[in-house]
Amino acid sequence: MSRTEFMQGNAACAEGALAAGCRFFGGYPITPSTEIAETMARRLPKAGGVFISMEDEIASIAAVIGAAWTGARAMTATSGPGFSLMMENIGYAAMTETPCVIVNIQRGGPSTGQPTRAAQGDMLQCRFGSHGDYSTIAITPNSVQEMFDLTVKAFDLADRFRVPTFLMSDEIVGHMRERVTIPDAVDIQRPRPLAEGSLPFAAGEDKIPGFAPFGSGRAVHVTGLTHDERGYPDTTDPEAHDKLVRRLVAKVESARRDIADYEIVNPGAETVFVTYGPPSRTVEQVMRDHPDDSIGHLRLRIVWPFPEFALKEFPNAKVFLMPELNMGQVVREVQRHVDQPVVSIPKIGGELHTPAELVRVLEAHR
Amino acid sequence: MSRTEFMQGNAACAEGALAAGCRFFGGYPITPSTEIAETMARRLPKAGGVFISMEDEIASIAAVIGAAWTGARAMTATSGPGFSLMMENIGYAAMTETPCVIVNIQRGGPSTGQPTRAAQGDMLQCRFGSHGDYSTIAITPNSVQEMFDLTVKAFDLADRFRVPTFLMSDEIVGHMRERVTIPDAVDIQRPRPLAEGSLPFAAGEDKIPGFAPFGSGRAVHVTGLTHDERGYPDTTDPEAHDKLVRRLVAKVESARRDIADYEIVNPGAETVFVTYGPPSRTVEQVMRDHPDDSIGHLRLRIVWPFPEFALKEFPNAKVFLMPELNMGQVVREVQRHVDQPVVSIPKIGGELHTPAELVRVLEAHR
Amino acid sequence: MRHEIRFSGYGGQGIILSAVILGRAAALYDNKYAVQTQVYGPEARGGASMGQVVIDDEPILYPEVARPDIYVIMSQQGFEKYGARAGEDAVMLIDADLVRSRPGCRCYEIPATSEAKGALGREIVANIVMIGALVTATGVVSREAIERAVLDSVPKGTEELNLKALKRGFELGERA
Amino acid sequence: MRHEIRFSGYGGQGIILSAVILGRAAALYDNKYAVQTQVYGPEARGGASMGQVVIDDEPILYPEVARPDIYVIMSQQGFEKYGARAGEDAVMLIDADLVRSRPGCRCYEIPATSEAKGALGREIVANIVMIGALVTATGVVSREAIERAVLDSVPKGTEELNLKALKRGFELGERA
Amino acid sequence: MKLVIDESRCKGCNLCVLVCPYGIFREGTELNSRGIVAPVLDRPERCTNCRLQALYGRMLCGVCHMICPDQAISWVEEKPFEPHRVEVEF
Amino acid sequence: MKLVIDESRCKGCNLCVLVCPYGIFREGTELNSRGIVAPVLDRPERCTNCRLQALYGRMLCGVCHMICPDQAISWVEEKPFEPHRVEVEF
Amino acid sequence: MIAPDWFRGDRLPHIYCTGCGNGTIINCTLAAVEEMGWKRDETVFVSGIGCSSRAPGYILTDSLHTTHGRALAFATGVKMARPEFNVVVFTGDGDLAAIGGNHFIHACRRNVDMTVVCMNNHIYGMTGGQGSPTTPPGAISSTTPYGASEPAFDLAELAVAAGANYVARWTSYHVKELTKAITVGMQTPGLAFIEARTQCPTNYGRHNKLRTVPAMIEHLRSHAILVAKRDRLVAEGEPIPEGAFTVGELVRRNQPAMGVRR
Amino acid sequence: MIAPDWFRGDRLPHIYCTGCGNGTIINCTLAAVEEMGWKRDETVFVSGIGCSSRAPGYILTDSLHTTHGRALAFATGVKMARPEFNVVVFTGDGDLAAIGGNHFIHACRRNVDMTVVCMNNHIYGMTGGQGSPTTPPGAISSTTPYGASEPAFDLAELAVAAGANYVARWTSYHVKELTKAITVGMQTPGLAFIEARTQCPTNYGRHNKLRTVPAMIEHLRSHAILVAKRDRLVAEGEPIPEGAFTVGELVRRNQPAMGVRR
Ligand SMILES: Cc1ncc(C[n+]2csc(CCOP(=O)(O)OP(=O)(O)O)c2C)c(N)n1
Ligand SMILES: Cc1ncc(C[n+]2csc(CCOP(=O)(O)OP(=O)(O)O)c2C)c(N)n1
Ligand code: SF4
Ligand code: SF4
Ligand code: SF4
Ligand code: SF4
Repeated sequence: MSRTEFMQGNAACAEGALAAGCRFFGGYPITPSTEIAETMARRLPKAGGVFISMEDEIASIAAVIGAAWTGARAMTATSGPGFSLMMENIGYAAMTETPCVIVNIQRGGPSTGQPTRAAQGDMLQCRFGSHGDYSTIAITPNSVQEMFDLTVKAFDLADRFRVPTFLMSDEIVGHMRERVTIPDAVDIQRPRPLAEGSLPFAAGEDKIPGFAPFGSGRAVHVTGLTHDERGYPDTTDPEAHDKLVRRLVAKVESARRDIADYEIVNPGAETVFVTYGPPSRTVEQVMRDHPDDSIGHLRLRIVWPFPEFALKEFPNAKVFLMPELNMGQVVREVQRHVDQPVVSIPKIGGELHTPAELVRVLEAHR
Repeated sequence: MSRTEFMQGNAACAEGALAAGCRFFGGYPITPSTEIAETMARRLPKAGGVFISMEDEIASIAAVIGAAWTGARAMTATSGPGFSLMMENIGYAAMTETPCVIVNIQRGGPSTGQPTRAAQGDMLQCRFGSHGDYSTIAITPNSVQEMFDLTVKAFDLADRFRVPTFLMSDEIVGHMRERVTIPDAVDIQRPRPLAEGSLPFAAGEDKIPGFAPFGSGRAVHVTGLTHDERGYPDTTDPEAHDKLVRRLVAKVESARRDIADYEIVNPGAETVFVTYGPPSRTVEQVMRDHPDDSIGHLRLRIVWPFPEFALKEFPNAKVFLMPELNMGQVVREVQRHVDQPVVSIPKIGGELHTPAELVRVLEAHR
Repeated sequence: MRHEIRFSGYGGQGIILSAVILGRAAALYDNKYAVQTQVYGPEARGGASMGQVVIDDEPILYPEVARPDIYVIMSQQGFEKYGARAGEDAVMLIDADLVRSRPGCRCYEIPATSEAKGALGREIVANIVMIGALVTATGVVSREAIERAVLDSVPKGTEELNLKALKRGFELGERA
Repeated sequence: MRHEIRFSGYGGQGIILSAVILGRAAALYDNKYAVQTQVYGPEARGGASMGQVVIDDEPILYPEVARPDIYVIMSQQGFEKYGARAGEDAVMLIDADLVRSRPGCRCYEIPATSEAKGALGREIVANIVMIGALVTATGVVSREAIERAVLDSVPKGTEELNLKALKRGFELGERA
Repeated sequence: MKLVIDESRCKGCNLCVLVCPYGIFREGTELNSRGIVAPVLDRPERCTNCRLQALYGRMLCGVCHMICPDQAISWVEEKPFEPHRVEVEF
Repeated sequence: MKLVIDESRCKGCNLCVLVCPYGIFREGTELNSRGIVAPVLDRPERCTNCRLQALYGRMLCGVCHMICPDQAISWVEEKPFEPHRVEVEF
Repeated sequence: MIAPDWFRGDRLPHIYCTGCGNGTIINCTLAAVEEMGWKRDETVFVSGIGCSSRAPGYILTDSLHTTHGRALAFATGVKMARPEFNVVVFTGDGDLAAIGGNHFIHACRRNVDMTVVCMNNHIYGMTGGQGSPTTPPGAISSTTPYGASEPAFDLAELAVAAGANYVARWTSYHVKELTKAITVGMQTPGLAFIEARTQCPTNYGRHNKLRTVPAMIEHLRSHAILVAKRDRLVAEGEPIPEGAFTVGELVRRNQPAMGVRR
Repeated sequence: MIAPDWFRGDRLPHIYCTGCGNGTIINCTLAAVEEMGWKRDETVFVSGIGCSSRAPGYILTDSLHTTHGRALAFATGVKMARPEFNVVVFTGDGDLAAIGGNHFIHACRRNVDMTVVCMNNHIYGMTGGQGSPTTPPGAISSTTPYGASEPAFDLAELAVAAGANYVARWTSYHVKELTKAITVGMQTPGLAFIEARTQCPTNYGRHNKLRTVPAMIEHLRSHAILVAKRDRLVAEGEPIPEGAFTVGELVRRNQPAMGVRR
């Protein structure tokens, strides 16, 4: 069974978290993400969970990581300025392989910028914003239904790969209301438990260690310092660092195909749009209004790790067009991977590209 | 006249700042950058400046920006974790066009990682680490002398372009001692003053507004919100945002050639190393030990804005080799701009690539 | 058929709620698709508040409102900011007592606030009167759908009052 | 000719200072090039401290020490951590009283600490004795250069003592 | 001196009505062109500042001016309300 | 019971020497294999915990154990120092 | 009368809601500035983010509207670099005591010679009314739908413990007392912290049975008791009235301070 | 005797310098834990970054060594998510009161039921001896080469003002009193803050005329005066001895607390 609601994207995100079994939310309000916290504040206590309003975003993600180590599914939600403040502890979560979900309802930046307008300006930040090398997962919903579905998925990926996982939404999707179907229950995949006799940071072939949350009797030491498989600091041995960090990166990057989630329309096309988040809807509109097999669309639901192989699914592509609500961010990744011309179609200020705008670009590029 | 010293890189950085007229340092200690603060603590009071030990890195950069708006040349220095914490206010400095210098003596990340070992793991963070779109300048010295010279240069660029400017050094260069020549005086270029009758955030052709520090009687309002040329918030008009942020990006990116600082060896080469920071010294060693015109070297002293045109100065290049002390960061930028194969030679753990390692790579790629 | 409906008025009139109710009616009870959006931020505070709904028989892809074809305007400031540039082929419902200006397009004057204050006795339901009028004047959703959506959305204990307001709106809209 | 010199001992012996003095001598007073580096971090605390210098007639490009050709070892732990794997063609100066082990390479035993404690009366100058011995035993920098570098680096008022220690080191190194 | 309410700033909070010790303001009833109901000057002649500022050469009372969150209340030089028209009714 | 100093942990700070009310420790003089000068047990027979812990069934005194920053001091079950050999000299 | 040339007239009316107390506190602060005779060119207003923090944008001096919570750190840079400037910080309870708490206690500790005026409305106003660290236990907000369960800070007490030289508390009702307190704070070398409790009708009052602006003002008036009275009650063993808070000067002292004009 | 199985034996000796007081404070804390009879599987040690913050790495329980200054925020997550855990935080003066000051006051305000032991050595030890917010005015450090000029925090007083239910201060010399205070803190619902002043011979003592470890311990011993004595001196109008600091229990109270075991 399921129920159907007319709901805001942010509320759907909160519902998705609750459905996924999230039982801890630590947050600090910021436009345009606040409704997620507000919904959690209302709903979590009744679901036997904990909502806590932390003193800032640094504390929010810290509390979330702490809660995650008790075995709880835990989440926070924020927007640009708060996301920037989380950068240090995001690196800590990556280094300590803490499964948790961080929602960023993107708004116009840099700085305080445009608090109430949409953007996709934090897409490279969520990939490279903390110091050092690491890899995580970033998901980009384009509808209220996906705010629900992909939040659920975010928790599963976070648990499975033991990485902080980002739901990179934006003011448009976060604030719009649409119909959403909420199932009575969703399947949940928790992290693989740490096997008897295994070390807490030793990994097998999949490069992902088993998880022994606090209270399991395994006396796990968790540190953001470079550590060995026991979890003990080893900060001067180049090999220890190399081994650890390469594994952390590889566990995500080598699972790219497994993690990938995208849609392909017209694989034979010569002109190919590449999108994620709400600009995908404008492209879909254009393609509905102007049906044409020579126009293709690769729509990413997961941007990081970047599924470069998906670009190869358009063997006839002559040009890639990439509308983004920023000055051209993920387009940089596309440019690395294809030999064809890649056209960035940046738009900032808070509004989606209109269908007419994209039609004009289309005409200019074929 | 000038004096010659045998000095640590970090000390040379501090000396460079003092020579450039830096009169405000706000910082928080962190290995391996601390000697910069310690030198400033000893030297600034005698130079009539202010050293202040702030409560954390967020406060450090905040105080630096505050001081910069009084017209002082101001600087802070940190390493990865502290740099991550500065991300929000770095965006603020970019948005408010505050001239200031931020030194990052890079160490092994992610997270607390390897506090005492070198890395170049924050090169993408310094480009993309704050939310939203912006552009700044990042300088990468490879010797103690350059720690002095390029710190001076950092202040000039910061003032000229009114951007936060990064000196992206690392534990190797920061902690090594070498001979350094310190001139008695260096030329200083302060920001162009705000012309009578001009608005404080209106720019001419060069896209850089004149500067009216506090106390100039111009009643300047400085805000990180999207603002108009008067500096007043205008947060909902898409055009206001588009105009402002495009200018902020363009004032740096369109001056790429002007800002660029690189060295080219053997432009006719087929195999071309691209480096910045200390790996350039290993490449130079290899080239000295194995003189060969078919091996070229592009050594960047300024990585951001990225001088993609410099790659074109190797018309015969068949392959680009890029050793970095990270998992492959700036190499992504190179890959965007050339059609030839680009080989990333990542090394993490704290040690430089040895000449022998690079020779092996060289042999494998030609 | 894609409809783009824009509501505007001042804070406290329930402008956003009106938009949500309309979207809800379409999406949950009329088997249509709907996307509701609104204006946020300090600018939306003292001044005019604004909410919009796109309604379509097909899934709504491009979700933004480009050119509303239906307006519901409940304050002079709302008119100036969000109604004055209405296209000629649009339809506008206006709370006659609160808006002095009139648009270039077809315009229905609905005395919603005075009806609410007067016959219904509670100014707060003026927006429901407007919604009722909107439904009968434009047929953008069905009466049944809007009734259910109103009932979903109003505080317990006020159902009857709101239904009465809605019905009064239906009448005003029919007559318009 | 490139020389790579490694110093090790325990904290408080002035190991790092020794490396700095040597580098300074080469770079400022011998018209050579020098790069000095050291080990940092908590691990360097209780245990063995270590500093290194590369000296060359040409500008030093690759700055790291790959395979030291000269070692100055002043503690057993220092030997174990940083001296035990010395190449056969290296030279090692050892403070005979503090290091029990002996390397596979050529080795000079310098009684620096007992000299410092005894004849010189201040244990603290043992490192300067070692530097003196190093200079005469290996000729890696000139006597004049090291003298000036020592004078630059020691606290006011201790110049004479340090020079005495250095000279004593010269003698011990010559004899070695 | 004459007290004026700048209707382009007043938002109609009625704090001036609340705090004026002389009761010179009354809540308004009419929507102005900005859609706001500004208070009206009911008995302006009682305003001590209007009357006596010129005499004392400094601001008197002025609590409405201080509390007005919208910087809408000020005094302009003008023909003063005639002192003899004041009826003091404490 | 017998007090032992674990020489693989002791760093030679001599805090035990400082705080022991019975003066059982003395500063050492010899460098051990770790390059550390550990204190020596000068008059171990005075240690009240050694003597009386078994009797009272709980830890007595123990300040050296508590203050030892390096967790180097502990007691092992062993032939106790014979009580009759103790000379109490307060 | 506050000279109109202290305002950026072209920015008025400001964005504050009808009846918001922030505008009143700006008035009191500017009246104090006039009292001090400070020059416009030597006076800098600094703030973070929040409704309250928009204040400098309406004042015609150099003004620094910074990031959320960081005003005091920015202001420290301004003041330490140019001690001859008069630095006034406007902040809110969220900006100062939630995200900005660390800068708050450190600025008080350093006792940097500046004036900090906190518009404490017990809520995050700008983001639409979530509970803040000063939301009274039991109060309803959008993140405390069942009543706030966390204890609240007494900001003035915290400033005293952290080391500020001058600490006082008043409300937006007490316009004269508040003006006076700010003036005395400005005269005292070192950090002056003035907590001004104020009404947020939009986001606090509505949900907490204070439906009108006058009701909120009345609440402030009636729950304020003078420090001296509180002390007397305590000394006499009398109970402090439910929900009362002290107003008046909490501390005025002359401990070492930083950034005092040379 | 502290049972050896509380230690990760394979990690000893720890990284602390010879004579560093941190090891002593670990002993006292574990003695208190044993006194409480807490189980290893239900006890979590949390810390930030610093020498002091390395402590959990030597204790054989689940342990969370986090980022600099954030220990209390992480610990809040642990404790709120699982109130049945016993949560103990080790921190330093830099970790707690410099970068971590905000989490400090907020944890005290929330009065989260956990035990916070601060090893206050008045310096940033790990990074080599820079001045911290508790460095006494006049003291020499690598960033205060001319003597510290900033006023210092009294951490315990700050904890009281911020709302902690239990606050005490002792030193690494007072091993029995410290153990007892930590135990009472653990027994008190709400946040227990225990400041343990301690010696950093490497980075503090050397530069401040306390050249030996015994000299530092002696300094701690001789400058500590009991709270009761201080109060008596104050009451009698007698001067407090120069450089003295109070030791003992500063507050024990029963205000509303969060995260108390259900
Ligand atoms: C880093 C960051 N986090 C969150 C926000 C969102 N935010 C803006 S203002 C505010 C709270 C303001 O509360 P307060 O300081 O009490 O001011 P008020 O609006 O009530 O006057 C918040 C949480 C932000 N702008 N930046
Ligand atoms: C964000 C960040 N800033 C700075 C540092 C560097 N750092 C590590 S420990 C430390 C200070 C530790 O002082 P304290 O907490 O007093 O502990 P101690 O070492 O004295 O025990 C600093 C500044 C860091 N690790 N992370
Ligand atoms: S106080 Fe000011 S804003 Fe309020 S009603 Fe009076 S004049 Fe208008
Ligand atoms: S207290 Fe411990 S570490 Fe110090 S000397 Fe005694 S046994 Fe050794
Ligand atoms: S939301 Fe509250 S604090 Fe903000 S302007 Fe409105 S009344 Fe004032
Ligand atoms: S540096 Fe200081 S605090 Fe750190 S281990 Fe050494 S003595 Fe202890």
